[in-house]
Amino acid sequence: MADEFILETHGLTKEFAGFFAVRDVALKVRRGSIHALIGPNGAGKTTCFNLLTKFLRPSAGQILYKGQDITAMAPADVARLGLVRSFQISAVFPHLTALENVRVALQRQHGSSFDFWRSKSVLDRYNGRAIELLNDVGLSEFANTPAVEMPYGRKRALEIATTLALDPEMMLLDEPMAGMGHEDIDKIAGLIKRIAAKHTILMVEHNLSVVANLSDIITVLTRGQVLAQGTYAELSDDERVKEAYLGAGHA
Amino acid sequence: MSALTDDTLPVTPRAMRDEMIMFAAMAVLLGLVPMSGIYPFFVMQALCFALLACAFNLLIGYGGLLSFGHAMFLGTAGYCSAHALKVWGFTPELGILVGVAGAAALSVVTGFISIRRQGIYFAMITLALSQLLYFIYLQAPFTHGEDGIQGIPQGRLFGIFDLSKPTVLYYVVLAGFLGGFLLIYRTINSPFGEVLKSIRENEQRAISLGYKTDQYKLLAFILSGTIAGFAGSLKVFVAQNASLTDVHWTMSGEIVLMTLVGGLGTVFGPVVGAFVIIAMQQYLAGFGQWVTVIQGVIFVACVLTFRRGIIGEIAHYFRRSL
Amino acid sequence: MQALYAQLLVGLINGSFYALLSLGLAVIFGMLNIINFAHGALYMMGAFCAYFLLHLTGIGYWWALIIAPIAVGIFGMILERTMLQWLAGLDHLYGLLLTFGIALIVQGVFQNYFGSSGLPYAIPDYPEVGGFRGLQGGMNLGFMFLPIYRGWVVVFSLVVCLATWFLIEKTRLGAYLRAATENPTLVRAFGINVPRMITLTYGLGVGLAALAGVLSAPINQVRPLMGADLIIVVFAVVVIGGMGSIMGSIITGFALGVIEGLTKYFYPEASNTVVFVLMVLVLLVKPTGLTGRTA
Amino acid sequence: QDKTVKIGVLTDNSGLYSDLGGAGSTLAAQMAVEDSGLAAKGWKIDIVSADHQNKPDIGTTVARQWIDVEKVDIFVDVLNSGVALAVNNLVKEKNAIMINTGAATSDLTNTQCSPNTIHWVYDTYMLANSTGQALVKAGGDTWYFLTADYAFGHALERDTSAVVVKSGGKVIGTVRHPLNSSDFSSFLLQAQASKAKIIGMANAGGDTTNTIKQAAEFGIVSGGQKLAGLLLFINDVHSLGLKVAQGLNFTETFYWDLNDGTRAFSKRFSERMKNKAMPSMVQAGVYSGLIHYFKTIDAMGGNPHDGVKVVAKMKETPTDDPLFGKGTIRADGRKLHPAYLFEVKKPAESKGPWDYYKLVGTTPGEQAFRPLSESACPLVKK
Amino acid sequence: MPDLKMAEAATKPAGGAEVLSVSDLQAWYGESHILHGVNFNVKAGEVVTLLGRNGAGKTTTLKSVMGIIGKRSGSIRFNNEEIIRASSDRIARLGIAFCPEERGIFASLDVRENLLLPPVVRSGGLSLDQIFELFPNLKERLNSQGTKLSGGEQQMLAIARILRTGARFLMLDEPTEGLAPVIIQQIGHTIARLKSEGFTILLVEQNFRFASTVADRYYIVEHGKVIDGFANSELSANMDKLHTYLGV
Ligand SMILES: Nc1ncnc2c1ncn2[C@@H]1O[C@H](COP(=O)(O)OP(=O)(O)OP(=O)(O)O)[C@@H](O)[C@H]1O
Ligand SMILES: Nc1ncnc2c1ncn2[C@@H]1O[C@H](COP(=O)(O)OP(=O)(O)OP(=O)(O)O)[C@@H](O)[C@H]1O
Ligand SMILES: [Mg+2]
Ligand SMILES: [Mg+2]
Repeated sequence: MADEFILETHGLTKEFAGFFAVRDVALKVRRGSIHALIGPNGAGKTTCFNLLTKFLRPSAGQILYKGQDITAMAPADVARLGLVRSFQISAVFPHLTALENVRVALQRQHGSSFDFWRSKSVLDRYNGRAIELLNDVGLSEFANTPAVEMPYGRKRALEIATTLALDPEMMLLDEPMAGMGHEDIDKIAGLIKRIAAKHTILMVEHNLSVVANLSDIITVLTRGQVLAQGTYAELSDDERVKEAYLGAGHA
Repeated sequence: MSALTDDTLPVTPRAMRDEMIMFAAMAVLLGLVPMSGIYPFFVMQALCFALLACAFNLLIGYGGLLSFGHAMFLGTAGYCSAHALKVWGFTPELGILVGVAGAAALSVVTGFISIRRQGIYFAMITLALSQLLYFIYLQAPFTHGEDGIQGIPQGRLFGIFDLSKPTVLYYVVLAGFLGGFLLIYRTINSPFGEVLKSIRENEQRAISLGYKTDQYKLLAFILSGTIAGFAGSLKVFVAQNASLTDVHWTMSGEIVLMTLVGGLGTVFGPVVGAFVIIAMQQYLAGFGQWVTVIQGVIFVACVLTFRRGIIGEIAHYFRRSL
Repeated sequence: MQALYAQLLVGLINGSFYALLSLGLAVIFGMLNIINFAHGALYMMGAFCAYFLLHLTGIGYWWALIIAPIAVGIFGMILERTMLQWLAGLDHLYGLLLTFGIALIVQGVFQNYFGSSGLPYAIPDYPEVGGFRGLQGGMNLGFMFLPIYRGWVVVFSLVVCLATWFLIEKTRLGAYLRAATENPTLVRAFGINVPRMITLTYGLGVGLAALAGVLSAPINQVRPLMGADLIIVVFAVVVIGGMGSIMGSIITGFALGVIEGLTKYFYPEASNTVVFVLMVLVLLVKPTGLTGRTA
Repeated sequence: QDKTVKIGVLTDNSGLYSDLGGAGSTLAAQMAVEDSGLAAKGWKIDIVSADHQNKPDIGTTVARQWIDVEKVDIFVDVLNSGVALAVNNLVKEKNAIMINTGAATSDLTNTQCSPNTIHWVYDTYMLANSTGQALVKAGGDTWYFLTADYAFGHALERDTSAVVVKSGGKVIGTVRHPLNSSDFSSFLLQAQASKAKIIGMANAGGDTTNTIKQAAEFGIVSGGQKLAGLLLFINDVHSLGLKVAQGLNFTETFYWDLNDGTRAFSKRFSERMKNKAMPSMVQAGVYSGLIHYFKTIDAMGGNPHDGVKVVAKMKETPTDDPLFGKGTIRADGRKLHPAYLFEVKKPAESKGPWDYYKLVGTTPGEQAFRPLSESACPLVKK
Repeated sequence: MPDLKMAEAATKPAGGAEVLSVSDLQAWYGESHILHGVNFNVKAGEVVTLLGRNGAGKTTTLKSVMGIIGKRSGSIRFNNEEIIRASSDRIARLGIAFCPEERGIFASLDVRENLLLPPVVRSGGLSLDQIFELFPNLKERLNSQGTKLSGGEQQMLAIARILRTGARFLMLDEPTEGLAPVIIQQIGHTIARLKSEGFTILLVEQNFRFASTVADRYYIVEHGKVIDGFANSELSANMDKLHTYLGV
């Protein structure tokens, strides 16, 4: 069981002052798959992410990651177990260069982060790997640009590079393509596909062509609850999904 | 806290070389003071405050945490050292050790209370803690209230250096300052410093990368408090007294002023700022009543016209980080 | 037991000063994002203003209650227009440092001209109504002798506090102000003259400080440093109440007065520290203060 | 012969005590130089002055620099006990002189006494002694203390209680308030409830003036209780106004309207002051102390740079000046002169600004200050 | 610039007076020069869309019109009034409303306060009921803190609040970002309806497919300049060019 599904939730519920943002969600993410979480706005997708990465505390339910109960863990610990997220609103370290952004993540993995008596030139040995990662997301030319000066789409790419630097077993991507131009979307989509060879990915995305192209399996959430689950082909015929998410005119 | 750091430039290898040259120049210049006819006690006092301001700067400039109560470390270490030297008759090195240990212990406790608070709350809670401590010291018998601990013996450091000789004392203080300064410099440019900067920039993101940010901030706070305490212990040998003024909140304000004048988040700014402010206090002392007004004007002018501080402005002009 | 009632009442009176002062601070912080370190100095200016009105022009207490806040408020607006304005969008720190500098200047100048020991200001003795000469004298409540003036202070500041709360929380003004704190550019792009609104609000906050100054002139010496130490306590009140929360500071102000009063009775040595201890405790439990909005 | 001396006026120019000393102390020093007539005898006398901001470390740094670089021979004023004790140590180490006219702590001539220091005007022991004794004698035999909760307040309270008890009175209670409280009503209510005849204020500065003001408001004095200030200056009365301050009792060693000598000096002084203020006892002390110093160095003929020697000489010579009259300096460095208990006039009794005091009693110098027999000063041979 | 001339020729008025005309607009962020002479116009009742790669300067153009870019030069005429020097509050009161790409929801205000924040500058805006009909989510979450809304709900709120003000000229910066397909369709309907009621709309979009359902005309922005423009009717003829410009 634990081998097949890297992440499972049982009865996951989050209530905000009487409002159920997530209600009784049972999610099973297969190891090595790209799992998409879609649903209308306010369905509870981001809240789910927040629950899984412990940025929010569930009101009820249980989360199992690699068979281990992580329901009561702290966010940093979850990240250390290899379950890492990106944010819906782009999150970079604005005044660090792209290279340094990635290096911060690499550094965490390799310890020595508390060493205040050593020169940071010890970090230079991560430069090679960092540049590799930047190349992967097409940011090599930005290596020495402070993140704040990069265009929006590039910041998203940088965020993915930083997440990848942790070499997580499982990545949660919250709308990785939002706000990106077409070229970037293609680039990132290709990237995600490549990553998926070695990692499990749970992804929220509204861009349907991306969802269609990438995802192995899709869970549709509405009003905090699971409405349906299946492949893109299965779901695009589902009347309920059409009504709740895809809209009437969807071909 | 991003607005604070808009002007800091990423440190490049060239910047590090510049800084090493600056440091060497500073060390040589300061080393020459006793031969120059400049009054050494003035420089000694300035050095103590410079180290204090550097310690403060470590927290605000690189950790994004504004402590408005840093005087508590200065004063606590001062009282501990003074008491150890005068009442227990400790040797200077042990006296310093007691002071630094006192400040370190205090920084662990206060850091634990304050570190989880953000931004302005952090400033306020440190201010409140230092004020709490001020009232405790005001009433505690061993501090002798507003009279302070007076006439502290200077003694011989390691049994060799006679600290009552101004020149010897000067070099000891200078060595202490340079040591502290290098430690801070190294901290800023260490793997730890990098993490600290990233936490300042985006704490949520740092957490999601698996950093327990509170621990990093706490370590920065303890380092800063301990080094500030070291400055306080050194100061005891210079001033030969320990008094309430060192724990009063106006002292915390002065620390901020020094750092601001020199340049927040610059390596050498706090040093320059401390010298400027201490010189002003000494030389304006003759201006009598206008001292506070002049200090106020400097605050205002600094914030309004050269927010980057002296060193910050220079660095910005040359597009270097100093 | 009777003594205890007296202490409670006296605490409430002090609380009204805390409430008024922290209210002004909360307005300025919550709406403009400035930690107004000059608040104590402006409070002092209010008291001095009352003194000047009386001794230079013969204008008495009742008019001073209106004129002084307006005059000091205008002074505040000039400060805002000429200095604070330029700090919009910068870190809190700069506002705090600038106003700290302003406080030093104002207090220094007053000290140069008026010395440090202060000036006298009497409790008003007019109008004569019934058996009362203005607000002078007192009445015996059985458990204590209550000076009329103290009673007046409580009632008046309560009214002012509630009126301010209403203005800010129950009218559109408050929403504009809060939004402008977060993103002034956008609010301006909605068609609201943000700079003018901010200036007026700072004037309001400062006016409240000055009002507290006038109120305190008859019971405290009018001294240049009268606000310097008070300000730290008031900061603590605002923090406990939750920075920027209007009602929070009002309630905390009054409550702190009472708690301090009780401490003065049971363990007077700690009456200066109790507020800070309280603040540490509150922040440990509730990081954003009692009623603060999340940061 | 070296006939140059430099005087350092180290005072609080900007803080809480700047009215007491401050610019007025510098003026008093200038007047002393002018009146000494030493310039005509070939002496060159300079005055430097500085603000110690009530901070001991600033005080010592300035003082050290004055001695090392500016060659200052003698320090005057040095208000604030903390600063005074710090400078006291330094002056001893460097063999300079301090004539302290501003600090209250009686330690300067007790445990911390020094062959280089003379304590001129007043100290806590004297204040407690004079005020306590006189008031008990006048029938104020039950006391309640309102004490500032720090070393200075405790010392005042302790000394005064001792005197009260010794004179046959009784202390029926004490309440300790924190330093720099702005509100005293709670404490006053407790004092009022105690029904003591005298409420002794063992505090200083703004604490005292606010206590007095609020006591008037709570009808304490009109209710029959008396307020006794243990450390009050004429500037405080001036700032309170007679309406509030009337009926207060306290001790000073100088008042401008004591006699022709004091009046003549004070008139000249106040004309030269920015705000036309009359001299405080601290400022008067600066003048008086320097006059005595000038007389001594003139008698020595020159080379006045050995502090211990000059001070020893000063102690040998009896003092006499128009402000404090005839007096002596004891071996422990204590200057002796009479202490006066004053009562503040009612508004109707006052003839104008600064006409504030009625003299109620005088204690001769020998009885007012701590007797040598009780002294812990090592300079006193027993 | 032969391209541009062609573009202008191609976009000669299809009717209606010019509401907005921008010529030689230059803009700077601090030291960096972002817009290098932008030229375009919008006529009454039109929906005009700016297309372009990330970082081309689309948002900067809108912000310049709104008067919230520190340094700008050139000419921006709104209803024949020069507004290049005007302050943004004045521009807003002339009847221009702006929905920023980062949404600008206020954390310290609840949803209701956010919605009611922009003052009504003119009558004729949507009523609250109409707004709730459009975005039912908002009605449910009225008392929630503004930034506690989901990303998409925030986008809805940002659009909704400017519809209330009665401004007749709307500038929407990537209004569909982060919205579910159902909602995007709704927004498309809304834009169509607003247009039919005489609103004029300047749109910035990445989602070309969406833009093509609502726009009358397009301009292509690249490196801080408008390099091309054509009407919706000419779309199919220009598909190749679009490919090279945008990589669609
Ligand atoms: N902290 C909170 N307090 C109150 N309500 C919240 C909170 N966080 C989220 N919500 C509510 O919970 C619901 C789900 O929000 P969530 O952010 O998970 O949606 P989403 O599925 O990610 O939507 P979108 O696609 O628009 O990003 C929303 O209606 C939102 O208003
Ligand atoms: N605050 C800023 N400071 C400096 N440069 C900026 C700033 N904001 C944007 N820029 C730069 O200005 C250029 C134009 O940005 P703008 O936001 O107008 O692009 P855009 O066309 O809207 O792109 P997107 O599709 O990503 O939203 C970019 O190169 C960007 O890096
Ligand atoms: Mg979401
Ligand atoms: Mg954009």
